[in-house]
Amino acid sequence: MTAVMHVLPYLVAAYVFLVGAYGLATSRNLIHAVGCLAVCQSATYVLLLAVGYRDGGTAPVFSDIRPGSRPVVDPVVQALTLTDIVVGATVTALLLALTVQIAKRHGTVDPDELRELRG
Amino acid sequence: MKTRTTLLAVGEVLAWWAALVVLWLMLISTVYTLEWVVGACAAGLGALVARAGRRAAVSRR
Amino acid sequence: MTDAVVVVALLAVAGCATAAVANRDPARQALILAVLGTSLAVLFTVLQAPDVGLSQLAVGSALTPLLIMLSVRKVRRRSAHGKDSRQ
Amino acid sequence: MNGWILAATVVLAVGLGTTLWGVATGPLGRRVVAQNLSTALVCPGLLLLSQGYSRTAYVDLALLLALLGPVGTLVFVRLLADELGDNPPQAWGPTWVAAGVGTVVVAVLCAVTGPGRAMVKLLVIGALLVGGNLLASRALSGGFPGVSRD
Amino acid sequence: MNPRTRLWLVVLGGGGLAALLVAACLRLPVFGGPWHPYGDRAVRAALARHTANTVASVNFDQRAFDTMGEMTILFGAVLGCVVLLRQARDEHRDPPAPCEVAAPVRRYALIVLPVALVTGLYVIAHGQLSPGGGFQGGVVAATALHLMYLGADYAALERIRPIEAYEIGDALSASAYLVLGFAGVLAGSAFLANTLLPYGTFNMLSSGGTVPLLNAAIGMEVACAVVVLLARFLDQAVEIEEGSGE
Repeated sequence: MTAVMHVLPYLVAAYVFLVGAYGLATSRNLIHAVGCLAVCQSATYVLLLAVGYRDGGTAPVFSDIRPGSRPVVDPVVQALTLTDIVVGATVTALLLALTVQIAKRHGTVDPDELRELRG
Repeated sequence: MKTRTTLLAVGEVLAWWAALVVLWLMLISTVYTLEWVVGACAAGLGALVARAGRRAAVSRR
Repeated sequence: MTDAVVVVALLAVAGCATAAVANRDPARQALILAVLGTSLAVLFTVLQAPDVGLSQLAVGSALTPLLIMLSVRKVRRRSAHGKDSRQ
Repeated sequence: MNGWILAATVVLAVGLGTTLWGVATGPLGRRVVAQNLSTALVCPGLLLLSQGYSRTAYVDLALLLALLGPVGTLVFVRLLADELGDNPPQAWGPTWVAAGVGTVVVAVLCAVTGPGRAMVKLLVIGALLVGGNLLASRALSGGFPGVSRD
Repeated sequence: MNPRTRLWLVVLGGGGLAALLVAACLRLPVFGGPWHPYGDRAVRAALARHTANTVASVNFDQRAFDTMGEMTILFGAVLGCVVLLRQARDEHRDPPAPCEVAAPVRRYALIVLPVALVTGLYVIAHGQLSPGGGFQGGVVAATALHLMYLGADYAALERIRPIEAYEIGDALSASAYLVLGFAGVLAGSAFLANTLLPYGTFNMLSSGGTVPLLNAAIGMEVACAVVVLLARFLDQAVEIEEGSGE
């Protein structure tokens, strides 16, 4: 159990990333592709927080506990993940805006049909 | 008539303000002066938005 | 044994990710992404990152679904309109 | 490991497992119901986790979920109104079960916390959670007579 | 490239990537290990500056410059969406027919709107103490306003949301962050250095030097940015129609 537990979060992060990438490559709808990209991004959150976890640790927030009374997990990766989520949300919004614009200009959101239009 | 409307409006905002200050006091863990000031400001904003929202929702009917 | 809850959250995230990719209709995918956001928030809580969990809840439970559903609505209306004018 | 975390594990495993199955398969109406139930069941789980880690600061997560979860469901109810209008989903059994779980968890935690501001905060969360989810469920099932959909 | 070749390419590339990722996972430090040198130093630095929430200290003090980059990305993305989703010359605005919403939903929205707004402000104000901060609270406050769309209709939302004010607020709060950074330079230390204000009493709203101010600036920036962003999407989805409005 422990040996599996030592790598399981990393493997889940890798799996989520690969599943998202597969969906991105085979998507037939740009809005669905944006959703798959959001899935890929969630893999990075899982990986970052898994790196910073400490067994028996608690959150590095001292509003309700005395500093030093309990071991705490790594705050640096948490701050990185926070930035990651903000950037992820803005990327989703920007890509959805691009998709809406493509739908207006070309009348379709299927990447294959779009390729035919251009060719 | 005009005074009555104004009184009602002020009453509505004050009621919301009081309720939201109480909510703020329930959310926080320790109470001190700065907390009261910040909470009162936030509740004031919330009360104004509450009244504006209610008016915007019913004005069309 | 505290690991049990971590494992549950990890499996929920992996399952939601698979389902989000497998459902090709954007509206259905948006529903699964909302659940994915909630399970990510649970995972962040059990990994002792409440700050990150809060921002995931704020973004994932209402903002991302709203953005996706509004885009879906616009694209659908656009294509319905396009079909009408083509006929 | 303590009893609170064990209870949270059970609630989260059952809640997330069933709602994931519900949201990934079946007709659209059932999926929206499952999305609503996922917030209704995860929120008590978060409250139990906060008690299990003995960190009162974690309660804010449950507060935010209780506020925003029903809002997310209302987004879907509003923007999927055309698809849901034909045969609105009825799922009162699971809805009441989820509401019951929420009520029981909040009641138990209130009893443990004892009277004070923290208890009122828990009650606020409970009221928002149960009220919001019952309302979202009712809006979903088209239970409000005399409403014309756009 | 036909779909079949593409699928093979995806499988091949994905398989190779999967093998590399698994190999990397096996060599990473074990999950839950006790060795976190950067984390321990960050916690010590945060406590030395009387900031109870270490994550906020990392975001707004130790890595405040990175947060400025993040804010710039958000600002740029909102600008991009505003440009992409503007009303084109061949489109016109068609105010949507008023939508009847069930009375209980409207009442719920009108009650929860101020509650959610105050909760968002609470999360922003306590960012340096308890979990939360400008980003989380800003999104909650902005989402709260959109309950007007869910509980009434788009016209009601537009009535309580003058969009120009939010565009100005977005720019103002972004520059407030920069001004606070330059105040550090003028005070004789570095850009965004937390040496301007006294550190205050631990676990009070006024603790942490410039952290609460930067936090509030980010909170306002995020709230305004999300409102502007959603306004553009709502305009497109609800109001703007094809054709030049004959």
